Amino acid sequence: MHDQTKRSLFSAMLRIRRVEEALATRYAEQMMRCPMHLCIGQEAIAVGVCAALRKEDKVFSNHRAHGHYLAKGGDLSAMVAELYGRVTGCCGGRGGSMHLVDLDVGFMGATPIVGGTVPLAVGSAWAASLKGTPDVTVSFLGDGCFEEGVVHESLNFSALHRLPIIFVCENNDFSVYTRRDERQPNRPIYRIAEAHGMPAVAADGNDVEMVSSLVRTAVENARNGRGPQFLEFDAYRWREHCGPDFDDHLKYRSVQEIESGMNNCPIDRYRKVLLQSGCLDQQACTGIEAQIRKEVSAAFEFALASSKPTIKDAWEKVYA
Amino acid sequence: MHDQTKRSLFSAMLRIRRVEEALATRYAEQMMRCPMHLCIGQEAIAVGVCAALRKEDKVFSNHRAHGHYLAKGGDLSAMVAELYGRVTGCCGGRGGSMHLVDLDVGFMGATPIVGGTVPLAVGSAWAASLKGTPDVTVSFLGDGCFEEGVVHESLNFSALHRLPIIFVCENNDFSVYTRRDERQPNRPIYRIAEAHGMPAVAADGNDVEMVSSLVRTAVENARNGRGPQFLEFDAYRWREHCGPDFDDHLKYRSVQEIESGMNNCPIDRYRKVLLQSGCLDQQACTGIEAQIRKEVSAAFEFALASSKPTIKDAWEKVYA
Amino acid sequence: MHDVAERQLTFAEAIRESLDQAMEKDSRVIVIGEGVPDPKAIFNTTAGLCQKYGARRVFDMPLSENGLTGACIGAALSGIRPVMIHQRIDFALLAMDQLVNNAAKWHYMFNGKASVPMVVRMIVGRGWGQGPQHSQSLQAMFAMVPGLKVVMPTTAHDAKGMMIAAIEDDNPVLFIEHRWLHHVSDNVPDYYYRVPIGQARTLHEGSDVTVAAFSYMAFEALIAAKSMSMEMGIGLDVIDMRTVRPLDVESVLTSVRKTGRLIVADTAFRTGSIAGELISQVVEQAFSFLKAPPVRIASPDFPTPTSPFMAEDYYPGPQTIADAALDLMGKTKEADGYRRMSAVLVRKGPHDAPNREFSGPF
Amino acid sequence: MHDVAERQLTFAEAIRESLDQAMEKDSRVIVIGEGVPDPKAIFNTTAGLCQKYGARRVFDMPLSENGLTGACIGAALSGIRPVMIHQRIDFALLAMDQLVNNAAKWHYMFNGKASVPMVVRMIVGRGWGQGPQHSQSLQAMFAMVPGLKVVMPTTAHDAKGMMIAAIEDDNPVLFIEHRWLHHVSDNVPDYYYRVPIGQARTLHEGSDVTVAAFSYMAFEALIAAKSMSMEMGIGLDVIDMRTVRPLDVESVLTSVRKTGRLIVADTAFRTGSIAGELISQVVEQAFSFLKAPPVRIASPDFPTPTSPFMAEDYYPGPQTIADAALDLMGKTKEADGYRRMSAVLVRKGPHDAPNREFSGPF
Ligand SMILES: Cc1ncc(C[n+]2csc(CCOP(=O)(O)OP(=O)(O)O)c2C)c(N)n1
Ligand SMILES: Cc1ncc(C[n+]2csc(CCOP(=O)(O)OP(=O)(O)O)c2C)c(N)n1
Ligand SMILES: [Mg+2]
Ligand SMILES: [Mg+2]
Repeated sequence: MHDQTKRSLFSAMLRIRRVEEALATRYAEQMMRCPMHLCIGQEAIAVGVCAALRKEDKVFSNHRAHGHYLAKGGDLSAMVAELYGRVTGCCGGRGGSMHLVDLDVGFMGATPIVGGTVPLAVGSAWAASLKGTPDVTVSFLGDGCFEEGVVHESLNFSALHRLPIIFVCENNDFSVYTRRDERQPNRPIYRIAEAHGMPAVAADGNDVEMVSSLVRTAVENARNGRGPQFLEFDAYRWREHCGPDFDDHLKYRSVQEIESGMNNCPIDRYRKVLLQSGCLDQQACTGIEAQIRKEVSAAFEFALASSKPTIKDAWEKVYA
Repeated sequence: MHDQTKRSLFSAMLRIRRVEEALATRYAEQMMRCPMHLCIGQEAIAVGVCAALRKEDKVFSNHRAHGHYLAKGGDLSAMVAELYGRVTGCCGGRGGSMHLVDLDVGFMGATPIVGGTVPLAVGSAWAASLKGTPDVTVSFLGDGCFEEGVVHESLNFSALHRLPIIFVCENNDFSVYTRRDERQPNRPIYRIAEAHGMPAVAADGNDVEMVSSLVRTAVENARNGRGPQFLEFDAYRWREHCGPDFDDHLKYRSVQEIESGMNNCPIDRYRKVLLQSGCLDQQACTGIEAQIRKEVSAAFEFALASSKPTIKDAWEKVYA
Repeated sequence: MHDVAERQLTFAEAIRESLDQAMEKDSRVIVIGEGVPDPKAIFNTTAGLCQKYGARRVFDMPLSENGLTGACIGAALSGIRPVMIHQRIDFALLAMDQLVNNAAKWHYMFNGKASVPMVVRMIVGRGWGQGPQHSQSLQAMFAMVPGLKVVMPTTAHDAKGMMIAAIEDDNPVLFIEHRWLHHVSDNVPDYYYRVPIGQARTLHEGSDVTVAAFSYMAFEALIAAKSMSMEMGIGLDVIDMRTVRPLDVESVLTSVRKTGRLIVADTAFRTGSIAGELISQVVEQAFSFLKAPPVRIASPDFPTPTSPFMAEDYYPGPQTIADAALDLMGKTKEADGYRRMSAVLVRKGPHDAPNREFSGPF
Repeated sequence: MHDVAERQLTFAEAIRESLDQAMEKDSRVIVIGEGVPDPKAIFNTTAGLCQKYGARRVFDMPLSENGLTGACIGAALSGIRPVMIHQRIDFALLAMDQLVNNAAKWHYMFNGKASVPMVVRMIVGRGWGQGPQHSQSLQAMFAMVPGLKVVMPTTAHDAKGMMIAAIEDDNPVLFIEHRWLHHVSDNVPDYYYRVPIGQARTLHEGSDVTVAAFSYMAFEALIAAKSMSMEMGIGLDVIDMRTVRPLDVESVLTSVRKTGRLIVADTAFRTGSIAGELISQVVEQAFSFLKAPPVRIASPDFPTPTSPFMAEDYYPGPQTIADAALDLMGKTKEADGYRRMSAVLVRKGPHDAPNREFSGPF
């Protein structure tokens, strides 16, 4: 991997982190009046996956969408404006954090019904195959999705027609406050995909290079007619399920667990690697931080300066 | 296995066959005015499974229910009367062929939405586990069910809570006129169950003794707290998907295929085995046939002599 | 009555032709559903399509109603125009999530950036013991969802034209077909034409009572109207609603302003039916024109029993409509011509198979 | 107003207590839902139950809405009495098949041999950007299904009593809770009591206009009624419908025969709402008593937008109801006391969070 590629993997992760930290901080002002699910701690997956994609490739996401959206190249200002409910938001304010879209970069949409976009991603891959375009589609899905029947239906159909889709499972072991072992029997998730007839791999989702290289292979397979590919990545959600805060006080997971999750920070880990290998130095780091800081405050300024929609706007576009 | 047991396996299969043949013959009179899915050719599964159950054990079934109902001990006259839409029918005429029930023998119900009763069977097993009764529940499901999400949800939940349920898949390779390879990728069905975390076996569904002994083991496991068990049995549907006739003329399957399916007749096979081993002789066979013939005509007489419900009856029992 | 064309097709044939012509015209159109390419070809409405357009555009489908609805939505978002088919509308209950949460809302949620041009054909079963799970008329359940369009054509002519309009529409359109209309024929032009979604159509003119009817009930209302007019000189204004969402209330209002009397006839369970919605809208807007309270004709509020002996009096028919019209006019069964009319209306064939006495054209 | 009891509980606390007492009384009752035993305990309505009754009776649940609904039906058929919970009613769309095809029909299909005694709690979201997929009011979709019962209590008193009645009922009862009622308190007796399903209740008496309202809209109607009475001397007869199926039309008819004017206020999208059904039934039965066409108050026919700036005028409130009542009486905004009333009705807090000004008791 080129040094430049490594640096962009790193800064893409850092950018997502900083954006979300800024969102978390400013959420308390109560001007972003919508539910928000942060992906802090899980950035390596979003970034590793999207780095292996072309702009024309498609991505479908879920309630925890910020990272996917940004990694795929989604417009930061339009995202922040969306959280502030402004007309310049990527959905004109109609969606909020749980509904992001940027068709220009192949980010097809995110919605919060668990598993809800998975069959849509399959449909997108199906369309590519019908139209004969070379695009692949990525479906980001949480560990919770494997309890939803529609996800199995999606796996079955994509395997049946050997569609160019890559399922990326972000396994953070939780659905809200419920651990996986209270929702699923003791068996690996990727085996489900395997049983549906597609190649499946499980790996550490905190290692951005590993994520990216696995996805690169999967994309190549999918793009070359070898059908759907499945990747399961471990991850750890640092903050509360929904909202900006940490949630140690709820005690549904131990402080040790949270600490060990945070100690496995994909960004710190990668920074260390890059510093050690000389691919990055302290100054470059500072430069990246500064650049991100500038971009983030510009996005907030843009959002706050944007005009507010009214109920009149809300009457529009019920039908195409 | 005792000779007596073998003989009853044989006559149970033959009884189902003769009942359905009689239904098929008389269906043309247009007095049984409801859709009807015959299981002719698939009798060994119904009989082998139910022979391994106690009366208190529960069974849930689907649109192709006659065999399951009769094998579990369901009242033949009430079934025939149900097909004739009479008040003495097991549903008082409200259901017809696709809705059978006989609670006295643990036949909990059959309905025609594909996969629809599978989670109910799981709920029945769950209830047994909550109440601490030793009953197991059997869910009969076709190969088509593995495309329905709800079935995966059911497998997941039963494995999670290690419920006393046995899933029996009758794989006849068809959903209506569509072969399995047009609906599912090329992978074995039982592997799906395995991936959901339960022991799973596939076997020949035309060998009634094999079916019964596999189910016996599965029942023992389920009854003893070892969680859900999965069995997949090959089968061949001889007649049309819905209706009394053969359907060679539709040409969705070759005459050779149909012939080889019918050559594998579970009843003929078993008769031969039992005759050879001396467990059965020609005279006993004739006796069994005669006995069944008597029972069948009595059932039709009962049905036809039963009174007809009216719209007044239909207004009743919307609510408990 | 409409375009002059001597050619007669059944409703089922008209559907087939509309799919054929739409696929011919627009290579983005695909057809998918359980049994689409099988020997029975969805009551023959998809016959020959797979042979003509190939297995890449005409699909069978796994038994995955929700997942495949989602896949069709995803394909529609990506430039494909899927026509999805459920042999029984009851199966579509499995797909409510995708239809309501995604198909209906995607265009709106994403501020019009994308749209979901898909058609879902759903067939309402009836007769021969279809029973509780295979004969529900669920139109109101879909019609209450903003973002969906729901059509229920009655004539073969409209079936073709509305199917084409539905396929060309950039929104999700649920196309509900009553099974008992499939064999009824009508003049159907052989060219490619549209019948607009959202417009009702008068099937029979009269100035005494307005009968706004949906799908098969419009067929029954027409039979009632003809006999009433012939035998009793009573004029029913029969409006075939054709679309369930958006409702063409305007056409009903116009008629009610003329007749002052309204019957709404629906194929669904009475309570919560779209008939109630229509009555409510008419009353809200034309209260002062009504000479009597509107009347709703629908199926009783219990599941459809299988037994033919129970199903016999389950469905309202032309006689029910005629009796309600008489009532509204304050006339009794002693009225002149009533017996003659009833003698005409009496069903001759079995009650649980489609009426072959009148099989078109409209 | 009802049982004398000085104790005040919020709606959420009342639900919790009802579950607690029902579980105590009947060991067949179990509670299951996503998050039931988690630290947030379904907005605290299940807090402590798992500790008290154990993990065999108080369950978390996989994200399998349809499958688990089926499992609950199966358990209910086998002598268990499950209470299933969806944190958003929108998720129940995934379970339509099991609810409509099985739960609603099992007792009927099998001739009364078995029944499905289960309760499904479904919470309607509102405010703070819940948005299009998390704030639908889907009661009409369920209420149109014969075999289901659907309740929507408004007061904490009724929440407890109707939950107990629902759990004791041998039929599937859908128990719909508006999130914005959870914090509202009322006199709630500490003993085990039932409030019958299918009976409306008058929250405020008046003889000028009948307001039949559902759930949170009954709360809004009560606020309107108090101010109208106080400031304008106009009397609204506010009927809290409490049950959506079966509808207590009789109570509305009685009131309409007195007032001659009807407003129906619903929390749902306007078209296809249960408000239309109720208006239609009232008109069919009390046409001659009506002095003016009935009026429907509901949400507009588009998905709920997330942005607070768009959501601000999305929901009708007390002012909408008051204005409609004035209209019906032929009065204008110039009428005496109108300004004073409007000043009282104006929202002080943010529009997208529950109104804390009036938080009970009723
Ligand atoms: C169908 C449905 N059921 C329940 C919910 C509530 N819910 C929102 S996010 C979430 C957790 C999903 O877990 P997972 O898929 O693992 O994603 P994660 O939040 O861990 O990223 C749940 C249960 C929902 N949005 N949709
Ligand atoms: C949800 C649903 N989709 C479709 C149908 C139509 N249908 C009835 S039986 C059947 C075939 C099911 O195949 P399988 O489960 O293999 O059972 P088999 O008929 O082979 O015994 C289908 C598709 C249905 N009843 N329910
Ligand atoms: Mg998770
Ligand atoms: Mg099969």
